[in-house]
Amino acid sequence: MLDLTPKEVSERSALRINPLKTCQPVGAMYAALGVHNCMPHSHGSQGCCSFHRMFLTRHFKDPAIASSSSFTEGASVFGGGSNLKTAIKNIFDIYDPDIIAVHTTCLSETIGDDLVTYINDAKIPEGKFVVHTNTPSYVGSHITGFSNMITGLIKYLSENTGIKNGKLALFPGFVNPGDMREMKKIMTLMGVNFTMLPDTSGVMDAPMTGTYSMYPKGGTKIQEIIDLGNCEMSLGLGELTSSMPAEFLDTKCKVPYQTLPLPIGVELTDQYVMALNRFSKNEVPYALEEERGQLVDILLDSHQYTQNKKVAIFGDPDTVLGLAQFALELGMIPKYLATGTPGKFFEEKANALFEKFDAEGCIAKGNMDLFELHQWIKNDGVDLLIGGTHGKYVAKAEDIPLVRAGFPIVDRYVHSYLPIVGYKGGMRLAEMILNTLMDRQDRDCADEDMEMIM
Amino acid sequence: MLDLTPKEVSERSALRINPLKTCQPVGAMYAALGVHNCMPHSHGSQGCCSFHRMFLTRHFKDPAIASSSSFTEGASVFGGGSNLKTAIKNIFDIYDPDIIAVHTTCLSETIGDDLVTYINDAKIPEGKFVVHTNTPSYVGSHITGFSNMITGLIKYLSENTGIKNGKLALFPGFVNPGDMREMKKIMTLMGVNFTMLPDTSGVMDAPMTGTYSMYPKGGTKIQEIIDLGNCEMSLGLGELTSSMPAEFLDTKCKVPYQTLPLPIGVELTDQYVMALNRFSKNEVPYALEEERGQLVDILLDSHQYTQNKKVAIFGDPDTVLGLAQFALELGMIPKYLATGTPGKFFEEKANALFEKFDAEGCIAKGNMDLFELHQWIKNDGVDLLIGGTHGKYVAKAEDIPLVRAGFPIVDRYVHSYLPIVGYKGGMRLAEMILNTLMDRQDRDCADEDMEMIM
Amino acid sequence: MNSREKVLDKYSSKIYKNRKEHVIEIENGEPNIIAADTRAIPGILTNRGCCYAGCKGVVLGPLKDVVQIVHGPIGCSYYTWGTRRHKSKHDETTKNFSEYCFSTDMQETDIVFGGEKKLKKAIKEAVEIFNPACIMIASTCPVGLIGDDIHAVAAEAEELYGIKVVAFSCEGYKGVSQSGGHHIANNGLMKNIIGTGDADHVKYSINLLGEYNIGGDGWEIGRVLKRIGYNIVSVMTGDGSYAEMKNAHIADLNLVQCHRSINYIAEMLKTKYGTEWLKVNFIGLEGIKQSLRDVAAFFNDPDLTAKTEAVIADEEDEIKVTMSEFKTKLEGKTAAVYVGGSRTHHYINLLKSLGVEVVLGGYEFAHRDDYEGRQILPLKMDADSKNIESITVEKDPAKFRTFHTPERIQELKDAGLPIESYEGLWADISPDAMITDDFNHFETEEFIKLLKPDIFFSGIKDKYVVQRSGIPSRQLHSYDYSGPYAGFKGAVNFARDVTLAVNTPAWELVQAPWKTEPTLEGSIGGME
Amino acid sequence: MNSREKVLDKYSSKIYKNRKEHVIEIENGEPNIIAADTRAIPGILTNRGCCYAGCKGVVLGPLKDVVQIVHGPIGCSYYTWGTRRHKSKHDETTKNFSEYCFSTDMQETDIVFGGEKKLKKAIKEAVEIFNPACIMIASTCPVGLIGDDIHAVAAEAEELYGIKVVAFSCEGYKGVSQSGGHHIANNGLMKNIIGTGDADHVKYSINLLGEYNIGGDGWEIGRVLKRIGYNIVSVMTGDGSYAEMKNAHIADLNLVQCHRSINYIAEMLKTKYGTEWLKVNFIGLEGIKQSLRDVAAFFNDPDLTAKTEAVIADEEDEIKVTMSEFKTKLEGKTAAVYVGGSRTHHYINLLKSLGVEVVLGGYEFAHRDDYEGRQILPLKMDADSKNIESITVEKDPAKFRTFHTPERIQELKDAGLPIESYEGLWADISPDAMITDDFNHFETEEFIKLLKPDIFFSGIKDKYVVQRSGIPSRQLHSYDYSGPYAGFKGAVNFARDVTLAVNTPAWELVQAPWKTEPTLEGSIGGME
Repeated sequence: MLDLTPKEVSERSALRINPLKTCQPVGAMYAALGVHNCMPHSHGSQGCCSFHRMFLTRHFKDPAIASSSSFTEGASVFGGGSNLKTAIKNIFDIYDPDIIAVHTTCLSETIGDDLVTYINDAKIPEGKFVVHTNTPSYVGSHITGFSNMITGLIKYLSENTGIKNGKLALFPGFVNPGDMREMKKIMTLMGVNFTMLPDTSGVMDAPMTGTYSMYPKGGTKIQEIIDLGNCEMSLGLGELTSSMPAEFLDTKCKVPYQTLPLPIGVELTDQYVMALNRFSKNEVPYALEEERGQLVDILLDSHQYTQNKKVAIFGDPDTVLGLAQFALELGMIPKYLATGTPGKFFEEKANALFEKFDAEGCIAKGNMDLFELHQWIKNDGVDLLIGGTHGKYVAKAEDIPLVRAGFPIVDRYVHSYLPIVGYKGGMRLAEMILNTLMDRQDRDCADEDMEMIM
Repeated sequence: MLDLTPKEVSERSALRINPLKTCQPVGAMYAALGVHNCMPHSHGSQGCCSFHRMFLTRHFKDPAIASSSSFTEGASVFGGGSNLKTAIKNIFDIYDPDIIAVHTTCLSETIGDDLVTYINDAKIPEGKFVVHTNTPSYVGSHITGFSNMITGLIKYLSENTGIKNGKLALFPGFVNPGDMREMKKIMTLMGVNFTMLPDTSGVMDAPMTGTYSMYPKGGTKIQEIIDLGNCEMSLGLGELTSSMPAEFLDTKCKVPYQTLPLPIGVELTDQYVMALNRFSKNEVPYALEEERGQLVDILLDSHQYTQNKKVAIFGDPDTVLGLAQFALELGMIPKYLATGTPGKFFEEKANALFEKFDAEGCIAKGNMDLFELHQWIKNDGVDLLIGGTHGKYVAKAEDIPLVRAGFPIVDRYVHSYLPIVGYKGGMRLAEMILNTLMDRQDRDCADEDMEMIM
Repeated sequence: MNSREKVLDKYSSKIYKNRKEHVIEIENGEPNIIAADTRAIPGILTNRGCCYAGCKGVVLGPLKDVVQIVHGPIGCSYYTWGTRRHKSKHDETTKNFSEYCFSTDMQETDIVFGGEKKLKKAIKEAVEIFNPACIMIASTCPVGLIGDDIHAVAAEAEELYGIKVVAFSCEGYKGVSQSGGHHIANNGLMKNIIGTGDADHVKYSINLLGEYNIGGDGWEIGRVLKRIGYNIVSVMTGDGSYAEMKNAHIADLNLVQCHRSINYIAEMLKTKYGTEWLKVNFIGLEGIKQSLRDVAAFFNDPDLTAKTEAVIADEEDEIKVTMSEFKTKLEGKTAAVYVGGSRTHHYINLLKSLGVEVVLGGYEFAHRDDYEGRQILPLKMDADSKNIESITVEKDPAKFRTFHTPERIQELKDAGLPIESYEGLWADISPDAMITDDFNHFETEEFIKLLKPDIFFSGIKDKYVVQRSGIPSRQLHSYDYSGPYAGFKGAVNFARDVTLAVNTPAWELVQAPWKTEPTLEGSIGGME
Repeated sequence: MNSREKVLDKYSSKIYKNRKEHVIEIENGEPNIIAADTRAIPGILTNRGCCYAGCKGVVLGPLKDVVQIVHGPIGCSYYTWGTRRHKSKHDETTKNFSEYCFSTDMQETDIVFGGEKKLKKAIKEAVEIFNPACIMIASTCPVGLIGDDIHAVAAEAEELYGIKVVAFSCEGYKGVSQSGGHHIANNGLMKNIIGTGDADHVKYSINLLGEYNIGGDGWEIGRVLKRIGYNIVSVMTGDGSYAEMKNAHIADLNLVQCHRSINYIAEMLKTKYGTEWLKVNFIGLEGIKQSLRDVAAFFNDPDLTAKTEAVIADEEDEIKVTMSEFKTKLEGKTAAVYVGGSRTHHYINLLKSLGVEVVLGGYEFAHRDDYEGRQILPLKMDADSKNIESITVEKDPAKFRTFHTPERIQELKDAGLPIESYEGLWADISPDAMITDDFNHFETEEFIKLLKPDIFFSGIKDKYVVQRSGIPSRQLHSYDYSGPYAGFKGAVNFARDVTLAVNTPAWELVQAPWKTEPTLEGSIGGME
């Protein structure tokens, strides 16, 4: 397994090997799927759209619906305006969404398609919407595309009518539907009136009912997106993912904003709860306090199985940072934090975390790939990997257990339904981490060291 | 590991090896802990009480509080009346519970202590209660003791005042606090007004708050137990565990009853929901319907990883039966079902299940031990074990993965907080089973057969 | 109104005009022309991928000893990393890069100022770290647009490092589907790899073309072929390698499994090196047996023929009982099959042998000959097909070698041997089946409602769509991570997997009881 | 009012009178008498177990090559299955039953009609399945009451099967705690096992008594002893065996680690076989070093003495830096220690060496001599202690052997060697410590509130009680499934575990921020 990876790390500036990111459009597509009755649309060659639908479907095990401008060579030379026009007509005719959310591709970006003009010129049925965002694949990553699409939706739709609606605008970050459900549960418990954008719960974790519906019950309603401009404030979870839409909503509609890390683990969930408390001025209900206390109890009771264990965490920047803080709360040493998404903010945040917890000998690197992470591990090993499916090769090669968390997880089931955020998500994560480490102890121990009680 | 276990199965009628049950009193103690402000009391030698507290604490990782009559040799000969009298006084003086729930032991049972008289003669402070149940260790198992204690509470406390209270009496069976929470969640969603007895949630999964309280917030209130006699009907979950209290409540207070299997998996949860629906006449809310559909979706999507996999399930009778049905819903073959609790009802129920699902070549046996189950496995193997901690030796000896579910789990954390019942519990169980089987596939496969997508 | 009209009728006139040529019902005795390999309609949810997917994803991807650098932004490389299940084995002499994903991860500056420099650097880094015998470069959309000359970079690198470096200009916008990418890959392999080796001819040697070893199919086929006594020179491209493919020209015969993706190479090998090709189908018992007998007939060696029959008898014997058990459970069911450009055809016989009839089918990126048979070739070129280079090769006098005389070939053809011949889907599809080319989401959903197949075979994008509507769905691109499905043993795997899918107990659980049982009071649940 | 009075004052007068003798503060120069080994008070949450737990659970349990059948209802056997962490290793010659749990699982009919028949059958089944060299029977409460004669059954079985069968009447109601069970086990082993072997004496041979190999302690101690050059004849009973214990009488010297549970055997070995015993403590660096030097002084061999010093220097050197690092993190903290009947004393020095002072301590089932020292022996018998048989042994003329002359022994004693001597807890406990015998839940909770120790060491029953109130808690019965804690390396493990427990980051998370930060409006959360 990965036998050709040398231990010696060599400087690379051009060759990306086993990336820890993918391209913007897939993130934009995922965000658009979190809008109710929305058709995500990929403006480019149809291959992009197919790859993204395939990829999302593999992670969520649920249909990912999206259309394409199906560029030909001609369109690539002369521009995709006509393709988009045809596409918009056909989509409304045949698939009847309330909104089409267009994202670009490296193809349409490279030729410089002017989406604003195309959409202005398109025939859009009464009461229907077409929005777009620019998602050149050669900038940022899928995380950037996710942020861009939310921003695009706000840009086209949100309006400040001057009458506040008393609501909180919540940007959940690039997380699973199960996480979004947990975020909503906490807002509801805190008595917060909110709009969450996007909301893929009820879309990408929709129930089996025996009948297929192209647009499931879930997703943020268009009217809610329009009304985002009247929110009291916005809260962006996942600072590296949600800052862009939160800032933009402020710029466009004068909605003040706050950003917080993803609420993974105790303290980061506390921050979320306290932000909601400040917003709603409602006291924290016992139900939440109890969950919190249960999670803390678990961490205390089980600490010896996690404490001082070295872990490598890889994946999307906000997820990695949240998981890293939780790992630190578990007493683990987050030896390597790696994301493929570019941006120095990740490393700054990570280093601040190391400092806060006095964690020595830990390294964080953005714009990195799994090949290099594997090389680091070959040089100085860890006890555990936390991240997505792609880490399984490293796990097998080095015989290190892998806890799957984050995106993408394309080789397991159920993960997208259940949270890793919130106190409840913390319990689930703690159980996964503990079971994994303790299973490994049981596997590796001599017969005489097998423990009945642990 | 277990190297001395021969493959050849020999007839045993006297020697129990590696039991799959323990004695009544520990079940009675667990039930009593599910009453608010209650001191469980063990009437016998103090060793029993210590063993039971130790054992419960190891499973729940939370304090299990109980007192003992601390028999001496003299008391064993002349009767424990004086010890109980002293104990009752001291307990109310020092630990100030609202109620003392006494269970007997093989010691006090063998000498024939008359608990009714002792309690009648005891000085019980105004507004306080002392109840008892007989739990001879040489009859039944911890499951029997659990049922007995609930029945004892009803016997002493419940009254039919002639005025119905509109409530459902729910007997949850011998399950974890996390399961009880899920059962309550479903009742609340179904708009059912209920009393659940016992209710160990908030007691044996209480949060860490920084201050210790001998009697945590949870537990069924005494007033509610008294009022059980005015319930419209009772529902006993776990037919082998909850029939006794349900029948007794009917006999004593004319509360009609129904019993159902533990709501593990889809259909058994459906039965629970439908029973609640018939009771409350409220429609099933979408929140439940959605969870159900999600679980079914997961089972369909992942079926190939579970279907036709052979599994041995061991533990408490109702838990094993519920897990067996869920395994069958997953397409698995529940080849061996084993419980240590005596009673032929278990085998009848299991065989009915095999018949219903056309499961051939499956065996269920009650009053059985792990030693024999291991021998069966040596003769004809399985792909998976589901049960408590004691199975880990067999798992290691035969290199078969073990999913921990049921009681006792003394070598892992978090399990008692999260459900295996209800649709949500089904998702959690499905995730555990799938991850375990798929981890094994990844572990065992050749490099060239390692799958990125599964 | 029949089903076809019911569905097409819902389209606007413009789309109706386009799609009516792609959606047909077979009529007995008619020529049954179908429109294929034409542009997908913008906005219509086609299942098609792009040129890059066909070139790098399908044909080149499985070549295990090649460092395949995708030149472009990161996504395209990422999506073809470990996702297609073309299995490959390590051995001591061959480096296996199949667990790796290589990309130049182009950034905005590369788009603005050109990416050749980065590509050169990437090649240098790959050589330094891995020292591969061969590097291939596959370009994605922006590369063609900004004008990076990847072929020049490849030539320079080949010179510089003394290894084989081949570039493929397979930008996603080229052609109308994956199919253009297959052609581009075929051309590149033919021009640069095949025939460059110097291995000696061995007896009964064959190449296996268009077999990508998905789920280990190629290994299972190879097992049977080797058992009979054939020597496999190269497989294109499942578990294939640059090392073997170099010598593909020395084989006695080429067997073509996936006609759509590899017939170009088959044809060019015939022209350049004189190697005949036979269309085979190793999926389904009838197909396998016929194919093995055809190959034996080609070689016409009594020992081989006897061994062929012995192996067939033995292999069939081994699976007979199991297959008939599965047939009992599947008999009478109907299926929809929508896969790629050849597979739909391959599975018809296997399904038939299990008592399952295909009532709805089609291809994603097939050409007319895949439906109608090669006898209609050559096809008229259109604007899109013209954009995909069609290379011509010349006879290589030094390496040209024929196994049979032209006369003998003609005799064999006359005797019915499918030499250089393929009859297409029409040969086996039921006359009652509905056929849609470039099948799309709308039509699939509608036809499923009307034709109610019991099982649906397609890919991941529609798997859950169809499953949501209550129909078991199996992927025939990836075999849902099972397999092999080819060969005798593969047939059993397939039968087992389909039986499991159809009989999953959870199907009985789809309807919540409160949806069907009357509840005592109140309305039926759900927030609709 | 001082802490002691504050706590005792809350009791009713009757309990006050009882408990005031068990709860004391050390006074300098006073005899410091404590009440111990008396009945627990019914209803008071004592941490004590029963006679069976002391006999089968503690002393017999670790004997790995013995099929230990618990005669009684199922529970008692179940609770001693795999729960005490007395580790044991397999080897080729010794069968290891430690992963097994054997019980007669008595049913109601057995209680009514007597259980001897079932016990006999169980022995037969055990012999047939496992063919063990030794079977031990331990009875639980009802057995004594219904009058099953397990000793007769044992004798009959011994005769019948030609193996050693020993019965222990250790019904739970006997005595006032585990302690009675230790004594019963000691008696049975002495009467039936020890001295029945015929091994030859070896040089520098010792028995290790009262070392149960929890978490591998015995192995770590053994490692160091063997390194110096001692030969270990038997360990009682950690990783012990019937096979070894038979020959325990041939050793030159007995080392007693846990005084409470095994001093009976030590004494009887001295009387019957002439073997002297030394109280040792292998927990904590000072204890280990003193103990090793004492043993060397006993043998008085220059080579052994030199080797002892060399080993001490080497082992100490290895852990020095690490220990001092941990000390930095623990220095100045205070601890409560409540364990068993000897361990509290054992850990005082180890804690002291880490800068941790014990401010609260006591025992579960100790006798007065464990607190005050053996010089107070013999103690007056009370009704309960009389119920535990105290056997007397006679000198065995054939096997009696002394290592030193009585004069030499006296010299060594005069030189301070703790031969047949134990000074008890008083020797090391801080004069500021609060001591409670038979510690109970109420007092523990109250004293913790008053004395606020930083760390709490006890067992599983109070671990989470104490932790809930915000104090890190480590089990010193099971080491929280870590270990070994004995010996040089064990000290490091202990220091590491305590440091981890105290510094677990989750301690910082106990208070929800809304409990401390002012929320903008509304009351503080929580439903209190």
